[in-house]
Amino acid sequence: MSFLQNNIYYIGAFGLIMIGLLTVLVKHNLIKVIIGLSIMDTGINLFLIAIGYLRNGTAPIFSSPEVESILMVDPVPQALVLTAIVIGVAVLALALSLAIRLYKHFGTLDLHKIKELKW
Amino acid sequence: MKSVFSLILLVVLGAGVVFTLSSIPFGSTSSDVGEYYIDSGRADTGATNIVTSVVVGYRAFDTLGEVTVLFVAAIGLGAILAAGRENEEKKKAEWEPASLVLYTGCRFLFPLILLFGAYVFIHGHLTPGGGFQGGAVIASAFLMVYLGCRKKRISRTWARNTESISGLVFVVTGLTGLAVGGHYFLSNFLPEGTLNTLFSAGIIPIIYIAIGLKVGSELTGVIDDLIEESE
Amino acid sequence: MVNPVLLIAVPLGLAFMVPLIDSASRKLTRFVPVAALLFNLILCIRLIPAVLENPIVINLGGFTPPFGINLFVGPLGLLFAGLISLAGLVVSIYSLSYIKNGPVVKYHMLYMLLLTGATGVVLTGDLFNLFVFFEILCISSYALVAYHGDRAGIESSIKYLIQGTVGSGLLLIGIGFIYGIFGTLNMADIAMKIATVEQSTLFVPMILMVAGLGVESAIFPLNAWLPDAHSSAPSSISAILSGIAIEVGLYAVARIVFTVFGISDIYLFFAFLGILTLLIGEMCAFAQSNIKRMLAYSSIGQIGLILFALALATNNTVTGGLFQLVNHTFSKGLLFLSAGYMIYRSGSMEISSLNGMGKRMPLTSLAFTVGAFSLVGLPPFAGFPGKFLIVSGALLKGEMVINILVGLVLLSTVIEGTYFFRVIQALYFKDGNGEQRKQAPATAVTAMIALMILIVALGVYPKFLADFLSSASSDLLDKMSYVGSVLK
Amino acid sequence: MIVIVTLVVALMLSAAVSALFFKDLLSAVIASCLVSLFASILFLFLQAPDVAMAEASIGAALITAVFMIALRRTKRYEE
Amino acid sequence: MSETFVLVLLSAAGLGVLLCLIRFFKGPTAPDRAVAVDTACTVTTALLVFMAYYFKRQIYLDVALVYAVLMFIGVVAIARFLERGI
Amino acid sequence: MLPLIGKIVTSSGVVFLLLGSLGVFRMPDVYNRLQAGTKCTTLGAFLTIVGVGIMEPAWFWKTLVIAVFILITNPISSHAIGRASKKSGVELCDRSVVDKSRDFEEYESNL
Repeated sequence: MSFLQNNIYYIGAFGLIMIGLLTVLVKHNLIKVIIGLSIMDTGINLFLIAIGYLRNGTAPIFSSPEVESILMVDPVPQALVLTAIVIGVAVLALALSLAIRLYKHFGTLDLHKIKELKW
Repeated sequence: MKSVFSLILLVVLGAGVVFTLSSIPFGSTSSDVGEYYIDSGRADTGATNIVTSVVVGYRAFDTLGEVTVLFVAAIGLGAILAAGRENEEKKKAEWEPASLVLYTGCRFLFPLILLFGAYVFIHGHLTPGGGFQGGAVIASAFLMVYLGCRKKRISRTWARNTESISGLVFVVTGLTGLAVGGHYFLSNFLPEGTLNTLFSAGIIPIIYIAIGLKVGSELTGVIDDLIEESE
Repeated sequence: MVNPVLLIAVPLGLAFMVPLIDSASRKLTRFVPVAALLFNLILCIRLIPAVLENPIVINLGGFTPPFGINLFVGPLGLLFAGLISLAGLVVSIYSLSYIKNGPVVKYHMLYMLLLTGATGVVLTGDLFNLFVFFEILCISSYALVAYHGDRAGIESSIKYLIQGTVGSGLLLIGIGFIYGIFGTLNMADIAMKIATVEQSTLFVPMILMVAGLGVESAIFPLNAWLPDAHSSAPSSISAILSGIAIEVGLYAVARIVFTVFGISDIYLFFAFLGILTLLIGEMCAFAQSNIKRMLAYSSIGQIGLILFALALATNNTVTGGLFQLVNHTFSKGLLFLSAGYMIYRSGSMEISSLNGMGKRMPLTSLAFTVGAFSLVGLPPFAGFPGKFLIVSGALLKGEMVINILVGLVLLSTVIEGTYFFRVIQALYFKDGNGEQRKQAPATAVTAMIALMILIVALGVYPKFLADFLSSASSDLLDKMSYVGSVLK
Repeated sequence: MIVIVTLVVALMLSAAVSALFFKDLLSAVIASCLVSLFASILFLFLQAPDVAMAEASIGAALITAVFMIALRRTKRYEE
Repeated sequence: MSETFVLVLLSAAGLGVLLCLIRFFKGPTAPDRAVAVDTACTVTTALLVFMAYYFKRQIYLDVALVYAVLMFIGVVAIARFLERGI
Repeated sequence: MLPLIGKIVTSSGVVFLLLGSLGVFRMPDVYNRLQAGTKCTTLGAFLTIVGVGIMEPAWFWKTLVIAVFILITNPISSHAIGRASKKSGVELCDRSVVDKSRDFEEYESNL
């Protein structure tokens, strides 16, 4: 139980990162690859937030007087993740627009069938 | 072959990660920087939401960069979808109109969601939420209009002008800080006001409103570009 | 004194303003990047004396580091910022006439934002801020590679995007580890605290960050995207990607490895990596028949050479490496720009189709020749002092391994000379069809002449730049003064 | 509490794995939407309401819609 | 007392989400999965309100509100895709 | 007094939520699942959320807003899914006795 208590968020975060990376490396459908990238992004965000967590802490918002005395979690990773989420959605939208163009040109989304350029 | 190779790569990466994570115990370390922000964030910036004071106060430059990232992605998406469009045959895609229930529901909910989005970013320095979340909610409201009644479209020039004006407000606020606020870019030159009231925290609400409008109009533009692609 | 933050803020503000300008006057938008980059260039020149005296540290928002973000404008950062504005200005003048079709306004905005992102990367003193500006650089280059919307462009842009996104994900994981270990994101603060933790824990974060940045800077195992992307982008963008983007990636790698981590045990590893990148790049370039792919592989090789020079970490070699970097920006830019018009005129990218170009487009061919000679390192041009400094500095170290590596560098120079000579032979000594002379447009000619003058001037008066570069190299290598000037 | 967190993490990971295996790309997209849904619950458990909000609004609704539009323009089934 | 009460209710809601998720994995058609996600989202909104109660922070209710609003839009997007509406 | 009422309301709401999820799990075809998943969970979510508002009176108005939102949006979204699954050609299960939509189509084609 204490193992879970210490590591469950890290397991979740790196599980997502690994699954995302595996999708990117193994699958050759472009939409699948983009889904993998978005899963990986989510995992990274979870990891960053888990780093900033303090046990028995509360959200760093002084909304009412009774929270003054409670421990608060680290606000920096939360600020970083807000930025990272928006960057993720930006990349994703660009990737999907490229996928649409790719399908128009090649009629397929299979990356193995697209061999206009030799590697 | 390739999958075996990638599995090996992932295992190596995982082992390294586990090794490094053992030196970062979960839930017990607290950083000096974070503690400083919690202790003096309210005094420095006047926002009760410390995350906001980090996002738009201490690390406002990151936020400027981030807004730019979204801007770049929106322009890039427009450029990619527009490139070579003129020399392609137009294909009229058929689509099913929405049912009456959905149409009425969307029309009813649209102003409510818009209002809620505005609430989220105006109260960014007091409650959770802020420019990005509010902007995303606003973009979702427009997305819902597209889902419910496709014929209704927002005017592109209007969206583009909102986008660029709100971006300019951000940069000009920063430059004003450079000019009057003790020679620091993005410094908080307005009075901080009383804590926990709507009109407090100096430039933070201004910047958050600008971010909210910018993110909202950019994401709306992205969705609009993508939907327009088939017509 | 002018504030260096204007280097980033003014182009950003102008970029945000472009839609408004566009609705007022459509013709004016093309000149916005020229104006912004001219402004940046003037600002950089004005900053030189102050920076040579003391590095300028700007605290953004008035919060002292490590609590706020700071910009660090040392000689190295200023060198890169000046290089970006100079090369960017030249290429933006070139693209006034080169880019005619497609969404032109969006091209100019993306182009300007790419250079702004690059400027941000070289000036910032905060790890996460570096990541954000890096993303601006990457995303705008993904979009610009696919600018023409042709099959090759879209495909290479997809490849680039997937690899780049995975790379920036790895970079972000590395930054997360660094924050978890040190509790700060300020580079100077991390550099100061680096001795307080065990070095073995730093290994994985460093590998992750270098791998993430290595995708953009095309270090050997991570450079599969580069030949495709650089060869299928518009030529002006290829010039910028080869001349600026990968150099900025290399700057970020160097800054993190030298200044932030500063673990000297692994420098030799980077030297090996550099030589490997160099050899693979040059050999692949030798095998190409497509001129833009050849130039792209040659960029990989040059990056390897610069990485090797930086990894030796003596004042001489780093100065030589930076000299070679400046030379590479100018000459590779010149090569791509001249190749762009030759391809435009002949309608094909094959080297054989350039036969007899020396008579049809004399000035463009001359520009190509100058760029090729300078890149190989022939004496009157800017490539010579850089390579000379690298080789002599490496030999001065007097270690057996490094001597062998230097031998490989010389071998690769020979390979490089061979394939460039093949193109020059095709340009001047083979007869082609169609003898009518038709020159490139005036703006393109202006850009190419400006670059040629710069290359020759640097080759004739290397001292002019070398002094500045040696202070830049001490900026890179002297960790303690970096920490001291940020955390006063 | 730890039981619930473990449950959510397990569901999130299984949703991610199923996104890897579905041949129907629509189902894969719904699975990735579920992943960010559970991630935003975890963000709330980790006391990050701002991030939970951003993940819910951007990760779940907008990204799903953008994926849907892209799927409409391309092909629904992976061959 | 209060703590165990909330925990029991949280576990019950968690069980509900688990049941929906099993339906999601079993399928068999895409609309089945959409239904499962829709139900799971409604249950999750209730769960988020509980969590606000558990942590005793009123501000967390905003998250539940955003969740309720945006899940609706996500599910409608999926439905419109199925009926070829976008 | 108020906390006790709140607890009772909340518990009954959670029971409805659980039953709704069970219905989604057990029912034979999409339309039945939709039925269970919408009706039960709408009531369940409404009761739970308002119940929390009763337990903490200061939160009442905000919880009411959330609950009303769910009350409005849930039927619309399930209607959309139902229509979509009909349009995308998902058949009713073989034990169903009435299909008003097919009857309507026949009626329209006979006109």
